[in-house]
Amino acid sequence: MNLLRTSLIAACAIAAPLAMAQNTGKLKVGLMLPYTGTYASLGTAIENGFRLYVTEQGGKIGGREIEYVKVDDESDPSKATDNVNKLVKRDHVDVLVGSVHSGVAMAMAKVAKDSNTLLIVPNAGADAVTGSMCAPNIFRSSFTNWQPAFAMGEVAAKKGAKRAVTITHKYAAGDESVHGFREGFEKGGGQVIKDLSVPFPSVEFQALLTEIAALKPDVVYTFFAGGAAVKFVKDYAAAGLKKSIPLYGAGFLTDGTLDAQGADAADLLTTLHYADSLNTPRDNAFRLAYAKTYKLQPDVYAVQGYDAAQILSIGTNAVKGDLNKKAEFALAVERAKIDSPRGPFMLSRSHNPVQDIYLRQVVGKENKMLSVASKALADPARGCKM
Amino acid sequence: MMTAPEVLLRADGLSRRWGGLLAVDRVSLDLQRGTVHAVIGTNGAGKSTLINMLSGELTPTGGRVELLGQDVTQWSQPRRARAGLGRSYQRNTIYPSFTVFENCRLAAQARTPRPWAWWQDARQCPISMAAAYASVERAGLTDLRELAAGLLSHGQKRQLEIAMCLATEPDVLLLDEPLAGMGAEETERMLLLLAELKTSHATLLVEHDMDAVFRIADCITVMVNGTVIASGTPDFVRNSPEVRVAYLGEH
Amino acid sequence: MKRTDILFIVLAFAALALYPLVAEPYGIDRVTKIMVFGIFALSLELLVGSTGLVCFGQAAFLGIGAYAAVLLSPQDGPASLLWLLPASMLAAGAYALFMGALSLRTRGVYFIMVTLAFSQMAFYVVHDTPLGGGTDGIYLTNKPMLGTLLDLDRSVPMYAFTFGCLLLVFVFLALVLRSRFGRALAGIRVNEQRMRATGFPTYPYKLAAFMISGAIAGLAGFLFAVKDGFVNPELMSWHLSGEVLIMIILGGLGHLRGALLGAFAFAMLQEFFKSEAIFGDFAKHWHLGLGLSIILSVALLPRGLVDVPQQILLRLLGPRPKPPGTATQKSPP
Amino acid sequence: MDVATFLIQCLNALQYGLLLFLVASGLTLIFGIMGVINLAHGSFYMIGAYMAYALAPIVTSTFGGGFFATLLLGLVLAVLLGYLLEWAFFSFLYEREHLQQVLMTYGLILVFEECRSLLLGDTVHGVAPPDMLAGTIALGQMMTYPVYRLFISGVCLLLALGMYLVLTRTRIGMMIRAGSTNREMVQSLGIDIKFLYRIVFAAGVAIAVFAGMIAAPVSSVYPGMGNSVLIICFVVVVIGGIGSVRGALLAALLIGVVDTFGKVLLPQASGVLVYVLMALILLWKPDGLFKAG
Repeated sequence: MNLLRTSLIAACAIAAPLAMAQNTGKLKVGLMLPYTGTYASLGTAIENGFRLYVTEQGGKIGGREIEYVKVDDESDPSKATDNVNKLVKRDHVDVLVGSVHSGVAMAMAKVAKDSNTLLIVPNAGADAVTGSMCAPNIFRSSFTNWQPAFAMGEVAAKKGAKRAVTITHKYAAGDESVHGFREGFEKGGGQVIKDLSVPFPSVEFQALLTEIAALKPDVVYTFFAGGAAVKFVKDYAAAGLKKSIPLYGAGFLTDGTLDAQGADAADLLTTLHYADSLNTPRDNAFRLAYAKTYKLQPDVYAVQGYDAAQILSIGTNAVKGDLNKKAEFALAVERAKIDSPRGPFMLSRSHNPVQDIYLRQVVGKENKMLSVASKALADPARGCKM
Repeated sequence: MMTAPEVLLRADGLSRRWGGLLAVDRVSLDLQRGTVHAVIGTNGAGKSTLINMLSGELTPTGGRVELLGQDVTQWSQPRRARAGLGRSYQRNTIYPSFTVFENCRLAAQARTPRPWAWWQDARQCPISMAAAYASVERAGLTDLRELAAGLLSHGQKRQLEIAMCLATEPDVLLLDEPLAGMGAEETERMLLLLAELKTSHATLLVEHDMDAVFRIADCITVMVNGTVIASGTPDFVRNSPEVRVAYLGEH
Repeated sequence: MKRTDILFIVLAFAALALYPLVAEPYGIDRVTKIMVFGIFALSLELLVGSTGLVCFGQAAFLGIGAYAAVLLSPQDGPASLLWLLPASMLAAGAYALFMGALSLRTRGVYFIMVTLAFSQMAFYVVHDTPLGGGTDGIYLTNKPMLGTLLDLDRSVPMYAFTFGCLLLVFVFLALVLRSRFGRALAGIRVNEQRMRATGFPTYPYKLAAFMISGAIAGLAGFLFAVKDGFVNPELMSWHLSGEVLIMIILGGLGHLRGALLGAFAFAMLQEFFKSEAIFGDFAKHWHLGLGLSIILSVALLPRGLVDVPQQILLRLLGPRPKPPGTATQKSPP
Repeated sequence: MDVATFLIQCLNALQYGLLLFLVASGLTLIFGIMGVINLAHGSFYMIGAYMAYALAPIVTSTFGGGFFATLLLGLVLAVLLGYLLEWAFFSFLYEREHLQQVLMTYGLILVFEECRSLLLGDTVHGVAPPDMLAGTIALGQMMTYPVYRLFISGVCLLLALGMYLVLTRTRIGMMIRAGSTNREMVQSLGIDIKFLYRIVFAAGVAIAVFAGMIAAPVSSVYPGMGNSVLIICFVVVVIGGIGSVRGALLAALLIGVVDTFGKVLLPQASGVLVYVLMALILLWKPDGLFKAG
């Protein structure tokens, strides 16, 4: 065995120059996204956005052609370490892109940190990814759960609301979002009188809606996504609460779900780092290109995928394709202004976007931008020692 | 009757109630070593309930059970079995996927369970192996020892039931219709076996085959609707007017 | 057990032992994880295949073993394997004892559902409370050490250690199943009523099986946590309890090698249908292939994958009359 | 909690319980009576919900529309589906070990879920309730109650009553129940047990699909919706006692109460309460509330 190991090491030593040569070969991008299950459509949107940017660059980034390797993460954190290892150890990807589910992203962050592989998170908002887990090789093109929630807290307080109730699924993302809202709301002089939660993945809200009616708060803040968001918005309207107590939410409440929610979502206010009618030349160009390529309207997930590719592009260009120069890569990304369809943004020291959070209102089938709720909002990045 | 017979199992005023129905009503009986005590009665007379209470599968709602002089009314079935109570079932309850020998060996193992000795091969257990060999031979199944029990004929399965019962080396045998569904030849063989076992055991026999019962039993108890209407020697029972009316008359 | 079966098992273990010599780092990692699931499947096989107790909450033991490994590890340095490993198994075994003591009062489908209930309770404790890091999971920062002998942070030692555990568990279970205890469990599976009539107090036997099974699942959980360095509530979810059940049914109930075969086959099938090299863009619909092959295996292999050699012989040679005695099932492995 | 709120919560509990019964009722047939541990039950429910979404436009364009026409078409398709599935995948499994059926239904879940993804995509959809049931009624000063939810409750009660009557009062119901306890006996009476099983399976699938279609306007339609109801369905059937319709109804209502008030009064433990309830009931009554018979 020892003999074999020595010969293996020797073989690696010989192969090392070959590996160097790879820096001018294809750039391998490992997409670890959900392609099955509840978040499948989000995974597809992110991939579409990513590919769109790469296509716009002529299929090359930093002078290197892009090769994709895909893994379905099934939104299952218990399989996440194996899945990400597949990309890192088997396929030897140069950069990891993923994922949607926070638990999966946490597992990815650990592997990325341990193996010193570049990781760009295109959605998962877990505060810890750019908080306690922050690292020079970990970037995020999306948001932290704290960001839109904090902005919404400020908005609610500014609108004169004094007493708020929050409601969310009982899981980390929901808790983080609710905390963000509380922070913003209480800073503006409001008070959260009760945090309600539904066990994940139950979507039976009726009991808590009755509770809300009994509490009679000035405003309700909520964090739901996907199927639960659709059901919550419909149930909220059907229970007659929409007329009397304004419902505010993190933007996912009404993103990608408006078709399903129909009239029940009309006029809802949400905050997010993207909106449907920004009407900037940059965004219009993006939307046109996206619609042309995929015969679909883009959403916030597509933008996040697109910007993940931009981050990769900026860094890779700066190191001229040599991704081993992690420090230079990070430095370039940290200094760059990323020209996102959502509006230009920069990355914070912890590598999370410092971005405008928009206040949006549902009009028809669109999340129309009303105003900038919070200008260049940066996540506090608690626990980040970088 | 001899003086001071050795009573191994005694039922004293046993009753069992199912809701409003009194399935067994204050039944008392003694089982002595060296005798066969038969319980007969129509279907639904409460024979099976009685045997289940004696073996401990059912707890009685009234009365008590004594095994070898001890009150065992509150004992579980396994505990009674270990104390020397063996039973066979009306329907075959063998382990069909095991060999005939393994059926008996597993039964014998109950005497020396030693479950903590996980590194020892069960087939290296001298006590259960010896008991199994003996019981297989006694039941006349030696030639079929390595056959899967499920492949035996019906009569052979009944024999295996008895063999498994014997493997635990009981003092008391509770046999629930051991002759059910057997041909004439098989019945004859079984009766020989029972006669042989009789001397060393106290046997309770629940049986429908009247000829066999009157041939082998030393004492017969007749049950109707959960109560004992007659109990005594075969001659006494045969001549009892109540039995003639209630049971044999209908037969 | 037939001689060919023993040969198969020996060859399989030999292949596993030699695998790291030829494998890529990823392959070593992957097979390590499959072996962990092999141990997990073996633990369930003791209950389902050998004792006839269909437990639908096995993931709880896995999760408790894994969480124990993480939560009991000191923050400031690596723990010693010598106490952390037994402690994790003990934690899982203790929960199994509790769960078994109550759920063994019920039978059949009710038993299945009560075990599910108890595993869901454990799931919600880690899912809904900050105890184990909540839904985002928790990291194992310092992997346990055995002096300087074993560095479980590296792939090959981890592989070797897992392989050793698997081998030990397999041998242990094989011995247990042929011991008096194991034969009594087999008797309970086939005919519990008869066992009681013969004088076996079946409840403590079943409870002991439950506890052993839980502790072994806890071992799998410990290995999982050490290998990944990350545990998450999903480890306790009913999906995983279901998947491991699927593994052992797929492999073939009543055989220890069936559990191993099932764990490997289940992983390989997923790997195969997820492979973009073979299916291209359709690989994202890998559930379809997996589902169809499971359905096919039910249709063609009534006794699971362990039956494959016999089925092949049957197809090649045509049906043969069985010589008397071949239907015997002397010892399950 | 004041009296009005308490009463509304009771209504919520009742309504949720009935909805649970609706979702679980198909399982009482396939699981409770045939003894098949049907993990694919959630998939049938999912298929129903997607039918409500996908068939509606087709029905509108060909027959001029209508919620109830869609429902009818869905039911017909469901019976066919159930009949075919039993013939193709289950008819040869009854003699086998029970767990083989588990494996089979697990395979079916994967196939159904993937076919759904291939045919209809992965996005969330809403389904509108029929116009005549789209209104709401006032409840207290602040809240309103959707008429459609009341309609569902009514449908559930009717379904429960119907199943109960069919199983206990009709000839086929008696045959089904006899077949569940003693196959040989039914066969010896000259009844084609295979055909009987096929009917029961088809009926079970049809009820699950029906439940999905009815519930779609309330629950909306999304990937993975089948899996999320699967376990709770088993809980309902098992608490009630396998094979018992009234048991399932009672169990569903009980869960409705525990879940509704649990969320309000014991929010920290709300996820686990249902399972605690099940464990307690089964430890108290190891055969469920109503033993089938």
